[in-house]
Amino acid sequence: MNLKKEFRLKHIVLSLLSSALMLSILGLLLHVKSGLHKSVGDIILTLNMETATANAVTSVVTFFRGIDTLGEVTVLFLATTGIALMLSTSQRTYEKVVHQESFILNIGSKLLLNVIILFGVYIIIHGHLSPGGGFQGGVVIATAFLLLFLANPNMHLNHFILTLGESLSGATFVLVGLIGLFKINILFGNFLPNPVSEIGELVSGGIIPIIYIIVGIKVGSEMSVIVEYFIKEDNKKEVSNA
Amino acid sequence: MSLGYYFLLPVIFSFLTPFFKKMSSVSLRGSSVLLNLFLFLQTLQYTQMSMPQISQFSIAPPVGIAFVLDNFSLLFLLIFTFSGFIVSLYMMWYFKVSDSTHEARFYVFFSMLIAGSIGMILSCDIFNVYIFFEITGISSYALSAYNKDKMGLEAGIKYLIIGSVASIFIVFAIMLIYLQIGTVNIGLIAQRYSEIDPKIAVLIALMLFIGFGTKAELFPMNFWAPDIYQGSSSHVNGLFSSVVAKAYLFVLFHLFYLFGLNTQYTILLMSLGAITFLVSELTALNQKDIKRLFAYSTLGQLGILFMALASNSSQTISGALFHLTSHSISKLLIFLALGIIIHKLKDTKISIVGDFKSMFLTVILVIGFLSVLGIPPFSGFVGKILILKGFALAHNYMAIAFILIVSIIEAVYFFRLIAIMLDKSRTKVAVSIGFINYIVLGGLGLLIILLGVYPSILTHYTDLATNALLEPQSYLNYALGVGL
Amino acid sequence: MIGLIILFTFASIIVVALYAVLSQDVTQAVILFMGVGLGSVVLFLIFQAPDVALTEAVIGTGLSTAVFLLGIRHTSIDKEVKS
Amino acid sequence: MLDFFNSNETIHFIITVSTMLLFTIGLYGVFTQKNLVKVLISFDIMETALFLFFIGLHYDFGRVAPIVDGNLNTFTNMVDPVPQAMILTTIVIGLAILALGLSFGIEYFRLTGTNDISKMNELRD
Repeated sequence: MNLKKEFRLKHIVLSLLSSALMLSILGLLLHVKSGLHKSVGDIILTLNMETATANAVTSVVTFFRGIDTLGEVTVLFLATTGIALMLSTSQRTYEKVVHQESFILNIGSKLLLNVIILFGVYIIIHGHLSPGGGFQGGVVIATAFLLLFLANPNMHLNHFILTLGESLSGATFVLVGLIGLFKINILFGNFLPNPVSEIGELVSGGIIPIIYIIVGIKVGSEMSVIVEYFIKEDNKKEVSNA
Repeated sequence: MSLGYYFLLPVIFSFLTPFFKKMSSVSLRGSSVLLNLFLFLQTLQYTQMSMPQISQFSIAPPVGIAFVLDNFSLLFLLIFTFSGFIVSLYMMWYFKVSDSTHEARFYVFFSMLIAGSIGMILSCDIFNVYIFFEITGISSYALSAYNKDKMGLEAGIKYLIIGSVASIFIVFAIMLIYLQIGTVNIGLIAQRYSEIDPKIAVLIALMLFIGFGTKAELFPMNFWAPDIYQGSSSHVNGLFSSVVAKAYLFVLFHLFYLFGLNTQYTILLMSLGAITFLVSELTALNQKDIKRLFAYSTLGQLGILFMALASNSSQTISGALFHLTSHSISKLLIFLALGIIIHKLKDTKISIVGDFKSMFLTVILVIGFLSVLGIPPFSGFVGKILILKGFALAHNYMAIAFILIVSIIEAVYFFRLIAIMLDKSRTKVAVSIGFINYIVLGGLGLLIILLGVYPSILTHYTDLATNALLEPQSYLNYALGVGL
Repeated sequence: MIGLIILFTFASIIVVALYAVLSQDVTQAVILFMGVGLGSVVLFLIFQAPDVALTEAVIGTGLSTAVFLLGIRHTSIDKEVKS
Repeated sequence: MLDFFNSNETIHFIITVSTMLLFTIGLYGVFTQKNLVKVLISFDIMETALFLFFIGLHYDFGRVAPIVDGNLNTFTNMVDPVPQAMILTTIVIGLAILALGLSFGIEYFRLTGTNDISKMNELRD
């Protein structure tokens, strides 16, 4: 009883402290947006017509801050590698758990799978025209596989193809940057023709849709691997415990 | 060579590791060594060139992102690429004697740890610095937990939680900067920093300080560091101590001087550094775990570096940069040598330094200990004496007395270690070192002595680096894309 | 009008977040956290950020909830520490 | 009355106060929760609060999303695209760290049978 009281007291003190801290910060933040200078975003909006990309956020993500996106893809790759390191089972022996398959679920999920993947591909290749792009579309594709796994736990993804897609798309991303270096002497420069008159068309914007497609493949395969590791983790049972 | 290769080559190497894994592990180790050697030689070439160098991505700064290399970052680049090369050589031995099923994954984390640290010091865009911060962070969490044992996982989880808190503060600071002055380019921020509302400027400085200070192991945010060092492998500790902590230190002080914070916060940083130094060395006295002991020793040395780097006088900073280089080399040597012993004895108690029989390792470890402690003729002595000389020129006799007194505490546990090591009555186990480690450790030991005897090879560069830090006008011009 | 919608959405997000943090049951907390993500999707749409809204919808609300639930399900982590 | 709610000042005031409250809730959770999953959830709440704060303060009443379509032909009167791009990046990084932390937690649970971060005291002086 005594312990519990102490515990509560600690909670109350902590919450009071953190709210006092936040309230004092709040006082400062009420007029934080100064508008003293033209922000870099406004400059980019005036420059954006030259990239011939209808979606300014896409051109910022893939072109103006392309190296950020490469770094972000690398972070995802590192996280996937770390998860594979943690959850891979090569050192343990497991009893294989076989689940009952439901016929209707199986067929229904396979029907839905195509639609969801089509939706994901649509989001990826229209990244420079409408909201969305490589990250969003890639995750949508991964959720399609999640559905497949949930409907049929005995599923296996072809790891070779996923690894291939992941490695090659990552390498292609770097390669696109290097071609820019060799062709127009700027890393990740837009070396393909991007006439402004084509703005709003599917093939426009030079390398921007290409980079987003690469990112889509990479994110899609990485997220599918993550989902598979977590699902398979679920379906395992250690022999010693059984 | 474009500076972008420092990030792109390790990235492409990591992305392609699954194919290396298919071929053979020797090709993986060999290509890692070649990659790190190439980057190191390239950096050596930069020492002959006129500074700064720039390589832009996509579009010219300040709208786009660029890597800028000036004399200050060149020194750190040399340390990082050298450490990467040394550790990649050591790993050839390590993976030969210990069977690991996840070797390819280690190389992914290792090369991205180095590449992320290099990106942090080269990038001139603060949001891009944050991305590299996360790359380095996520590789270090994974490397801490790499062995998948109880201690390693605990270290990984703790590091991940602390690192996430730090990164949230950095994101908050970047957001506040963007809201106030509408830019993320470091050059533009430095130009406009005085226009920020002073109260919010304090908040931004505080948040950047908490974010990078937590990762740079500064008191009072360094309570986590000994746990991480204790849980991780010894070679990983070498990387943490000589590369990762130094990268965060670089960003902290680079922003500190660029944003002109040195007029207000010098006393604060110096006293925090002093407290770090004192507390760590006192705590190190009664440690029972060897990795934990050297974690505290690292914290103590970082404390000295904080005191000296924040001091605002060029002599002291030059000495601090010398000490930083010397500390990186010595700690790398100590942790790699300890890794050999720990691998053999499967124990991490302090007494293991007396339980092995190898003349070579004994000599190497003594060199490392004395260099960290600052005994002539080793490089640590020169570093400490240069710092003390700088403080004397600035008439800061308090700092000199403080450093000397705390160094006595430091001497107590180092000489205790040496006494254990030379104790003839202990039962000694023969240790096989491996051919490559004779080269690695012998080379590091010779380098320490060389820097101790002829410090002028390095002081030339540290003076140039100090100038670049204190008079950053040419760096700022390049970061702003003037005259591209 | 938009101000009112923003106000109400924020109010509901805050209530849900408070429940998520204070909830004793981890599974419940994960589902409530998904509610926070859902509310922020609405807010991002109001703030004219459809890209961020789509990302938050698929990642913050979709995939991270799935990963959380998968992570805590079979390992019975949720039967551990209460409070 | 409704005009009052449609002014930029009011909207920004609401956004600042609410997101800081949300941030405080997350911070409280990080400090007090002991289950690793709950700590990660609290982190995500903190992050979401920051995202809403940043995007929200760059929204001015009457501006539109930075995408040209049939009705618009130039990039004028639009919200700033750079914060959106930065938040997009940060959301993905947040997911990566969350998944990695969760996998650490699963492995630790398998070794020790607990997920309580206050019981992780193998490493100490």
